[in-house]
This record gives sequence, C-alpha cells and structure tokens, in this order.
Amino acid sequence: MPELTYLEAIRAALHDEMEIDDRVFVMGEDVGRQGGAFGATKELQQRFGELRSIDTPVAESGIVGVAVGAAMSGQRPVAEMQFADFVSCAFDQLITCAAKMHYRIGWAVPMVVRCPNGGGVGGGPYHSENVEAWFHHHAGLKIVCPATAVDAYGLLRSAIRDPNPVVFCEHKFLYRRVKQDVATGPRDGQLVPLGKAAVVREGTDLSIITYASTVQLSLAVADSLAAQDVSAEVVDLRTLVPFDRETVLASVRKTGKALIVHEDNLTGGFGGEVAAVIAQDAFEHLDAPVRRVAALDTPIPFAPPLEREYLPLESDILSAAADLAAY
Amino acid sequence: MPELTYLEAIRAALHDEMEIDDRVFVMGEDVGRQGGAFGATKELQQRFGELRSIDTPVAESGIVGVAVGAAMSGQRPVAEMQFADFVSCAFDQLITCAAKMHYRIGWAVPMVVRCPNGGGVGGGPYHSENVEAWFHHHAGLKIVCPATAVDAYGLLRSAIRDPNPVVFCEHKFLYRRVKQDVATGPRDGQLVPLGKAAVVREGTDLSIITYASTVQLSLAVADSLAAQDVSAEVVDLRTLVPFDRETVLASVRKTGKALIVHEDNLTGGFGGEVAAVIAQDAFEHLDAPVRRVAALDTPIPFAPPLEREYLPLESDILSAAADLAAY
Amino acid sequence: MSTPARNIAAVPEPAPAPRVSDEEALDLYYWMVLTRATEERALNLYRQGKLPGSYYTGRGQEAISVGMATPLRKGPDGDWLSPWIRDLGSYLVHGVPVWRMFAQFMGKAGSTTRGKDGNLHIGGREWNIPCQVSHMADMIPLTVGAALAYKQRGEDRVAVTSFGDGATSRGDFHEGLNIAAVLEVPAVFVAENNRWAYTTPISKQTKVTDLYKKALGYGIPAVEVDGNDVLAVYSAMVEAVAQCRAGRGPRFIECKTYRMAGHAAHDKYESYMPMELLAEWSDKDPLKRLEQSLLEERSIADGRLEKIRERVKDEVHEAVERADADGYADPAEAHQGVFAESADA
Amino acid sequence: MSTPARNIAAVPEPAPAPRVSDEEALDLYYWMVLTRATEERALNLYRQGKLPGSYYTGRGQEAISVGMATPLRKGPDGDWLSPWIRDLGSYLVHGVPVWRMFAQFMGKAGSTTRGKDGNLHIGGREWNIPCQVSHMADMIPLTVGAALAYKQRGEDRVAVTSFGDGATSRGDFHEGLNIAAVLEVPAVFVAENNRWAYTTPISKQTKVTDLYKKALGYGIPAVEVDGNDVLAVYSAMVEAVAQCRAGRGPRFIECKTYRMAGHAAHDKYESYMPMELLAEWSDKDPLKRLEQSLLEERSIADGRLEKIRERVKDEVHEAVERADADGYADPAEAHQGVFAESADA
Ligand SMILES: Cc1ncc(C[n+]2csc(CCOP(=O)(O)OP(=O)(O)O)c2C)c(N)n1
Ligand SMILES: Cc1ncc(C[n+]2csc(CCOP(=O)(O)OP(=O)(O)O)c2C)c(N)n1
Ligand SMILES: [Mg+2]
Ligand SMILES: [Mg+2]
Repeated sequence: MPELTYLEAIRAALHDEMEIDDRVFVMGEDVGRQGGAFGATKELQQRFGELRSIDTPVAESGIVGVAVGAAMSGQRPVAEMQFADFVSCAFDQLITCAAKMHYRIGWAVPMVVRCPNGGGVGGGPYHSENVEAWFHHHAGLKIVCPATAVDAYGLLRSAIRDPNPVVFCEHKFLYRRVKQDVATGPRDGQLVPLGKAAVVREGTDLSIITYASTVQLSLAVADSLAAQDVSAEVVDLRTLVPFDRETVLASVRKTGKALIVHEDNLTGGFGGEVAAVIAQDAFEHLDAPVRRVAALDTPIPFAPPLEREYLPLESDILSAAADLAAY
Repeated sequence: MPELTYLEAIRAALHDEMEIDDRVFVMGEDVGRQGGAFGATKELQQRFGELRSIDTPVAESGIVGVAVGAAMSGQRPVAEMQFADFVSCAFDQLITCAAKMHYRIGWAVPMVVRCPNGGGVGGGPYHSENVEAWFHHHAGLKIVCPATAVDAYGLLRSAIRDPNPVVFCEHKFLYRRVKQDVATGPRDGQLVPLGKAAVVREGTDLSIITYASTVQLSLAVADSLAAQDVSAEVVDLRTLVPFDRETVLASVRKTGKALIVHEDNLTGGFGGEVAAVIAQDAFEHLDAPVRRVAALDTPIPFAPPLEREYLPLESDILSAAADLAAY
Repeated sequence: MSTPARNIAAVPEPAPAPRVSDEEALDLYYWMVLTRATEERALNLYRQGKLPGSYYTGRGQEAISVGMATPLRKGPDGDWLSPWIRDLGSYLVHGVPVWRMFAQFMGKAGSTTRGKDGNLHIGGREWNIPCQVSHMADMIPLTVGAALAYKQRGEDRVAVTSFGDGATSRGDFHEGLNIAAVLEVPAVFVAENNRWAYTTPISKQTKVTDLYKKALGYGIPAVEVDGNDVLAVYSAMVEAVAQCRAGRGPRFIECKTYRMAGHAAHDKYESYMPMELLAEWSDKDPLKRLEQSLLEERSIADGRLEKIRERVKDEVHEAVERADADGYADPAEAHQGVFAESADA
Repeated sequence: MSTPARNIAAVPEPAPAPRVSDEEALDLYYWMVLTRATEERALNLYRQGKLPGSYYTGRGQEAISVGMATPLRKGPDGDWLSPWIRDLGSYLVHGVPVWRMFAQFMGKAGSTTRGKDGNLHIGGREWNIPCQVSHMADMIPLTVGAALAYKQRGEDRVAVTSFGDGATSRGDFHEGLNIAAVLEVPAVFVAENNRWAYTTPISKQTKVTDLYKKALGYGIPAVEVDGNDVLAVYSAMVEAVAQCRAGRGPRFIECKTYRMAGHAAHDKYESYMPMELLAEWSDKDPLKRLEQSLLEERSIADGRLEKIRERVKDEVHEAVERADADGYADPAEAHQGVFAESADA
C-alpha cells in the first residue's frame, strides 16, 4: 500500500477512475500537459490523451456549464477550478443548471467540480477561500470535504461515481502536509461512501464536530484535553451534503456538549447549520451552549500575522473546548 | 400621508433619494422607459433622464460590476435584477469586488442591488428564489429584507445612503398585497435604520423570529395563539446583515423559546445562523429546543399544489409554535 | 423564394441550398400549423385563467423553431436540442407530444417536469432535449458539453441550441462560443434576432446588431438567414449540421425576424413597439409565406393544406382535453427527486 | 521606429502619432528603468524567501505598463487606472511610491492594503487606482462603471484597464465591453497579448488570436500596436484617451508582446515555453529598444541615461530599506474595515 500525500491521493483517484471508466475525463485551465496548478492531473493527458484531459480557456462558468452538458450526455466530467475562489464565476451554472436539473426533469448530472480550498498558505483574499458553505443552501449539490489522504482518494472516487453534481473541496494546506498509506488501484482501491461522517476519536465529555483542515487541529486538541482528563470525541463530517445528522446527533447525545469547528468564517459557515440541527434535535441532551470556533467574518488577509489572526488556531479550539468541558 | 403598496413605497424611496441626491441613479434591464418588470422604477427616466435611469443589456454580472465602479467613482448606483434569481449571474462581482473592496483598500462601495425575491406567485424554480442567504456568508455585504411598506421605503432610503454594498431583497408576493400609510417626501420621508430588528408584537411565552413574507404569517399565528392563551412575541429582523443579535437574544432570554421562520428553504437559510447564535448565547435561558420552520430543501416547484407543499404555510408555523408553547 | 444564406467567415462556401421536396415542404407546413395552433390555444387558455404563470408566444418565429429542428435526428440517441422559449415548434418536431406541452403549461402531472417547472422548460432524455432554465444563455455551455461528449466518443451527433438577441449580451454566450470554437465541437448555435429583449430594442442591447458578426470574434463560421422563411432556415440548418457531423467544428446561424407581440402575454407592448413595424412584419408572416409558396410555386392543391389544418385542429383539441383531464402530481412529489439515485434513471 | 497603430473598425482614422519630445522620451525611459529595477529586486527578494506568496513579473511588458499610464491625468480627480498584474510600471507612473510596492509584496503595514492583500493588488483613492482582484476580467465592468460616472457628471475623465489574453475568454470581458459600447462611456481597454495564460498558449485560448478583432463584436474601435515599442503604445494611448475625452465612446488597444518568463516565479516554464521564441523576443526587449532609439535616433548622450539608471538604483535601494524597516499591521487590524463608516473615508 503506497504512502501518498493528500494531493497524490487525489491524482491517484482520478487516474484509477479514468482507468476503469472511459467516460471519466478531466477538464480545466492548465490541467492537460501541465497537470494543473498543483499537479493533481499530472500525466493524465499523457496517459489518456487530449480528449480526456482537456485544457480549457479561462472561463469557469463555461467550464462548469460544459461539464453539465457532457454529464447529461453520458460522460463523467471532473472539472478543476484552478483555485476554489474562482468557482464564484461558475456559481450560476452550479446552482441553476447542475443543481436543479434532476429535480425538474429526472435527468442525472454526474459530475465533479474540484475546488482547491482554504487558507494558511499566504494566498490572500482570493486564493484562500473555503467555498463549501457557498453551496449547501442549494438543494441538488453534494459537498465533500476530505481531511485525510485515504478519504481524499476514497471520497473522490465515490464522487466521480455519484450520479449527482458534487462540489469536491480539497484543502490546499493539506495537499503536501498530510500523508497516509492509501489502498489504490483501479479495481482494488478503497472507496469511501459519501454521506458518512467518521468518529475519528471517541470520547465522552464533549463532541468536536469538524471537517477538512481543522480535523488534525481538533485531534491535537483532544490530545491536550486528555492530558487534563477531559475526553473529547472528534467527528469528521467528511461530506456536508449529504449531512450525516445521525452520527452527529448520536455523538452529542452521548457527550452532552458540542463544539463545532471549521476553518471557514463563522457567519453563514456550515457550522451554523450543524448548531441549528443540534439545538433542535439534541436539545434535551445538551449540558452546555453549542459553541462554534471558526475564522473571522472578514475577507482572508494576506500578511502572515493578519492571516494567523484570521484563522482559527489550535489554541482557539483548545480554549473553547476547555471552557465547554468546564461548563 | 399617502397609503402606498410595498411596491409603490419602493418606487417612492427611489424617487425621493434621486430627488435630493444627484449621485443616485437606477440601472438594469428594462428599468428605463418601461420602469422595470414590476414598475419599481416607473417614470424615473422621464423625470431624471436617461443618464440616471439606464436601460442595460442583459448582463447581470456586468450590471453589478458597473455599479461597483460607479459607486467607487462618486455615484450612488441602484442596480435592479429583473428577478432576484438572476443575481446568481452576478454572484462573483458581488462577493469578489463589491464585498471585499473596502476591507482591502478602505475604498467605500456605496451601492444597492435590488432583488425581487420570493415565491407564492407561481413563478417556478427560476422566478421564485429567496436570495438573502446566498450572501450573509460573505463579509462586506449588507442584506435587507423588508416586510412592510413603511420598512420598504425607509430601509431602501437608508440602503442607498449607506456607504456599503447592500443586497436589497424585496418580496414580490408583498409588492401589491401589503399597503400602509408611508411618510414619504425627499426631505420629510421617514428613514428606517439598517441593523435594527423590530419587535412587531410583544409576548412572553415564545419568540417567533422572522423577516419578509413570513412576518405577516407569524403575526397571524400569534393571533391564533393568543386565542389559546399563548403569548407569542414576533421579531421582524428587517436586516440580516447587520444582524440585530441583541434584540433577538433579549427576546429569547425573555420568553425562553425560539421559533425561527423564513420562506427560504431550511438548510443554509439564515435561520441556521440565528439558531446557532441563540444556542450559544441564550442557552441558559432556553426552555425548549430551537425550532425552525422554512421551505423544503428542494428547488421551488411550479404547479400550485406543489408550490404550496414547498412553502411554509401559516398552519406549519402555527403547529410548530403550539408544539413549542406546550413543550 | 428561399433567401440564400450569406456566408461570413473565411470557410468553405455552404453547399447550394438542398432541394426541398414537396413532401418535405408539406411536413414543415404541418409542424408550423401545429405550432401556431398550439400557441393560439395556449394563449386562450391563459386568458381564461387556466394557465398559472404567464404565457410566452413564439408567433411569427415558427419558421425558425420548425426549420432548425427538422434536420435533426430524433430520440435518445439522436441530436441534442435545447430550444429557446420562443421555440415551441422545436419541441414538437423533436418529439414532445402536444398534450404534454399543454400539461406543462397547466402544471399537470403529465407535463415533462411533472409540474415542477413551467413554461417551455420542457425536456427529457427520451427526446434528448435538456430542460432549459430561465437564465438566458446558460444552455449554451451545456450544449457545448453535449457536443463535446459526442466528439469524445466519436459519434456523429450534433448539439443544437437557440437563443434570442438579448442572450448574446451574457457572459455564458461568450464563454460557451469560445470554448466550442477552441475545442472544435459539433455544436450549432441558432440566434433568433427578433430585435427586442422584453422592452429593450436591439440598439440598446448591442452596437453590433447583425448577430452573425459576433461569431467572428470566436472564429466560428456564421451565416445570416431570413428567419421568416422556413426553407431558408431549414437549408442553413441542413448545411450546418452536415459540417458538424463531418467534424468541421461549430456553426452559427443568425435568423433575422421580428417579435410579433409582447414579451409575454401580460406585457403591454403597444406602449413601446412601433405599430408600423408590426404591420410590416405581419406581411412577412412565415406561415403565410410557406402557404403561398406551396400553393403558388409548388402548385399544391389547397385541399391538401386544408387537410393538414383539419388534422392539426383535431390534434390540438384532443391534446387540450387530455391535459385538462390530467391531474396534478401528488404534493408528496415536491419532496422527491433532488438527488438522482442512479445516473440512468 | 514607432510602429503605426493599425486601425480596425470603421471609425475616424487616428491622428498621426503625436511627436514625442526628447524630454518625454526620457521620462518614459526613467519609468521603464524604474519598473525593471523594482521587479528585479522584488524577484530577488522572493528568491531569498523575503516575500510571502509568489511573485509575478512583467519583465518585457514595461513598454505597455509605462506607455499606457503616461498619458493619463494623475491624482484623486484624475483618470481611473486599473492595471493588470503584469503592469507594475502603471502603478508607479500613476503615483504609487516605490517603497509601498515593496511593502505590499512583503505584506507590511505601509502597503497600500496594510497587508490585507498582496501581489499587485494595490490601489487607493489618492491615485484613483482601484485595488484589482485576482479574478481575471472582473475589473473590466468596474472600469466601465467609473467611465459611466464621469459621463454622468459630464467630466472629461477617462477610465482605463488592462488585462491579458487569457482574460478575454471570461464572461466579464464580454459583458463589460458590450455595456461600454452601448452606453458609449469613456473607457480604454488595453489587451496585453503575451501569447500565454499560465501554461496555456493563445491557440488554446481562442481561435481569434488577434485580440483587437474581438472588439469588433462590440462595435468598439480597436487598434493593434507593437507592445514592445513604448512610443507606439504611448501614441496609441494618447489618441484613444483623446477620443474618449471628446465623448466618442470606448476604445480598444491590443498590445502584441510576449511573456518573457514563467507565469510566476515558482513556474517551471522551461518545460513548456519554446526557448527559441524566448530568445527571439529577448532581442525585442522594450527597454533595449527605447535605449537604442534614444541613443541612435535621438542622439541623446549615454551619460543622461546613465544618470537615470543611477537615480533609479538609489530610489529602489531606499524603497527596499524603507519597506524592510516597516512593520506588519497590528493583528487587530484583521478585524477591521469590513464595512465603511462613511463613503468618503
Ligand atoms: C440571466 C437572465 N436575466 C434576465 C432574464 C429576464 N428575461 C427573460 S426573457 C428576457 C428577454 C429575452 O430577450 P431575447 O434574448 O432577445 O429573447 P426573446 O424574448 O426576444 O425571444 C429577459 C430579460 C432572464 N431570463 N435571464
Ligand atoms: C477567473 C480566474 N480564473 C483563473 C485564474 C488563475 N489565473 C491567474 S493568472 C492566469 C492566466 C492569465 O493569463 P493572461 O490573462 O493571458 O495574463 P498574463 O498572465 O499572460 O499576463 C490564470 C488562469 C484567475 N486569476 N482568475
Ligand atoms: Mg429578442
Ligand atoms: Mg497572457
């Protein structure tokens, strides 16, 4: 089983799906010969040819719209946004065409839009956004946010096979910083189903509900808490839509306390939805306020000290968790 | 004081601001000679000329981008989307340029984007959307959702004077169905400040927190509850950003129970954010789960029986409120 | 009487307009009469308060809707056709039964969307008609995507979409056409220049009121045809489709026409559309013109036309009855179908 | 040696290229040398790990960045200028002090964004330079809006923006240009055709690789100039600005050039850019060409150029020192400024 980075796992998933399914192809700016800005599609053009690894003009709306049409016509497009931030330009195509086609006419749109997400890389306001919460309001789109290499691989393969449009949020900060043994291979690779959260650490005193880049931070916080005799459970949502409400509610019902953590900014982030579900459906088990830790409600500043201020840090999570534990 | 419909109040606000401030102008598809699809800009071109009531090509992204540039150059543009739904095409300009300009460079962008919002008018999936929750995630945009003619007038004037980009959500269903005496006039018209919720009915047993088209429904529900000796407080948020958290929290701390209602669909709606704030900051006063009543998490169906099923009805609100009161 | 297509870009001259046989011309006549009759009936139903929403008519543009659809292959494995809201005729020609059009307008369960969408937001896999959205020009990139799929699989199918002059102002028109050109996909773009977008005259829409010239900016071969002459539209389409099937990349056809009524049934167009122009264009009515050509140039007996008109009358009558008798979908269906369970459902 | 601009649309012939005086030419030289020196220094700083993010150089495109900015009026009441990321020279010419450029790259408090944004996302009211966003072509509609404001108020100001060949594929390019044409606003669009967009050659960006031809689709008069000849760019710009100020609507200038390095400092461009072409274009280096023209055609003494180069060296040195010495903004500032308190702040 090869040890792969998160980024290599993504490339492997693309490769393996392309290998077993002729309908799968990648498209986007510079994805072909170059293999994309981050190398996620590297050598796929050399292996599968120009018709299955398509360099496009700079036109995100067009790219996503073309993917919708191809998906409806029997293909399985995987469109790359060079940075997640630019999916703003494709917002209309995603919510208007991709999301609502099946509901209206029963015609499936099996496609994936890959979005290199997230901050912590000195990218400034336009190369750091977390875009997952731009879409969960819009019924018809699935949203995936892997935190590990194994999940990146397994969830991307599931996303490609899913008959629905999937916004696949890859966290750039994790690309080269996270490594894992990943079971790959066109036939033997290990898929991870969409819609299932993972309890990545069991605990009894409080639940930290999180996804993507803040999963590692939350696990580190759980370690620190353990040293203080606090037992924290960590739930990695993995997919936001479908939302695994049962796993979240079961955890909170058990621990009685919920801390929701994401790198995305607070207001309108997915955490609000999670908090609302808990406040309605686990209310009777709650022993403390539902807390959220997230980034500032501002654009993402560029200068390193400002960006650090913007992002939720391990220490922010720890202090919120400790407060909650002591409540 | 003239009795005006909600729509007439909007037209009056535009007229009165244009009358006292040469920098204010309207632009959009068919807003000129025609006065817009709904007549909100009727006769403004005849009164103020073609340079202050501009018919544009069909290009929402261009329209909003042009408004941003004009706003930065000393004008006070009010751009109309023919239907709110089409603001999807201008999403990028709103979140990328309008929202983030001031944070980055301290250069104000005083503009308004008027969005005829909402369902209940047989408009189907693409002429019925509520778009307010597309934007609260994106720091830098104000969001206004009036429920009455007085507020429509007063909030629109405040929005035009505000130095920030404002997404002004007008509810089409209310356009001709809501009427009120409105104090108008370029100098004497009554403004309503952004960021202040209104307690439109006082009560002690539960708080119904709502905005726009569901305010009337909630008031009717409060009447029904009163007949059952339940005293419901109704809070009309009026603006979602800035969010009047104090008024909401004060109400919930008083009543101990919160029911959040909006016409927009549930998941990712603004109600999730409200619920999260309550679950964190009014937890100690809560005597019951935080409940939400909203539309289905689906596109908005066209056929009348399906649309009725989709929308939150007075009876849905009433039964949730009664449950909550009995909790 | 067919106006020859004017070729713009530096590409192979179009083949001479194909000879249209009498039978083919009569077929075009049938579809145009059916289109007109369906729309007239729908407008009446709207006025009687029997259709929710509003009603958008394509009266006067039937030569385009019928002419562009006729050369296409039908069925799930046929050509992709994504027509604009003026193009009721395209839906009929490409296979949608008349009664389902009425069911759609009424929001009934028999509509192709089961009442979930209205208007000409009609479609289905069985006809390879995607269900258009309201957002103008959005279907252009989708059409390019369908064409790309055919090219990827080496199929000689084409993907066709139509749109109005107003749609040419939108970014998706631009992005879609540019990508189509660069990727050399078999797509045909049909611009219906009826000189109005709601109340906006084309002079306020663009400085380049000959829309075929816009295709030049993308390197897409373009022709301009008389959009009120069904034989001209049909011939241009036959040629464009042939070029596409032969792998020569996308084609653009501008159909010059005029909007013969308001934007929609509720639009008081008399306040802004010059009556003289309406009268002038009324003389160019595409159905009248085809009729004349059939009677005078082709010496077809009026009886044959009369028979077609009678047949259509019956068909429309039956269609309305069937749609009327149809029920609404169960409200429970409003909850269903957000996600697909399988891609082939 | 100035290549005459080629006029495309059917509009008044441009006036003969204005005679550029020796003093003006020397001024252009100063700005080009300053631009080159600033960028070389910044690139070194990047390589030393002193700049966060990446570094984007406009080396080889200084004739455009300097030539287009020079004819504009400076200051808060001057012309709007929204330059592309290759156009560091435009910022300098239009008024931004060199040290603040370095402060920007370093993310320091003295940056025009107080470290909130990086790269050439630089601006401020005092120079009438909006702060560009990353999203290509987004600044085009904004520029049209600024021009609209000037037109509404009857001011003879112009609004100018530049962008790369890649940006022409985006919807906002299309919507912005079309609106500008229809509203006849005083905007100048400067396309910098350096034949690459990241790793994508122009042949995969568009079939119409002469970008001035795209302006035709909007009815905007367009010229094509040698983008490595600062006098040609300058002259075309003088003319375009004059037309705008005279109320004759928007203008489009395509500057043909070549990208002389990778997309950004981290880009291994050797893997995809043909070396022969780079060598060929290296001979056309705009700075060398201007130098030659000054020395040979204008017979200016080398000493004067040398003095300019020395002055620039000092200025850049001081600028880096000042930026280096500058601190970061207080982290508390990250919380501030989402909303404006007043429109004039
Ligand atoms: C993106 C978008 N903006 C606005 C509208 C509202 N709208 C519907 S049809 C129309 C005018 C259409 O004009 P045109 O494209 O010329 O087609 P025609 O109606 O003349 O056939 C407008 C503005 C829309 N449907 N989509
Ligand atoms: C909307 C959008 N998509 C993608 C990108 C990523 N990106 C940054 S620069 C660039 C290429 C720019 O090419 P061009 O416009 O030719 O300018 P040049 O770099 O050649 O000066 C790309 C694709 C972006 N900035 N914005
Ligand atoms: Mg039209
Ligand atoms: Mg370029």
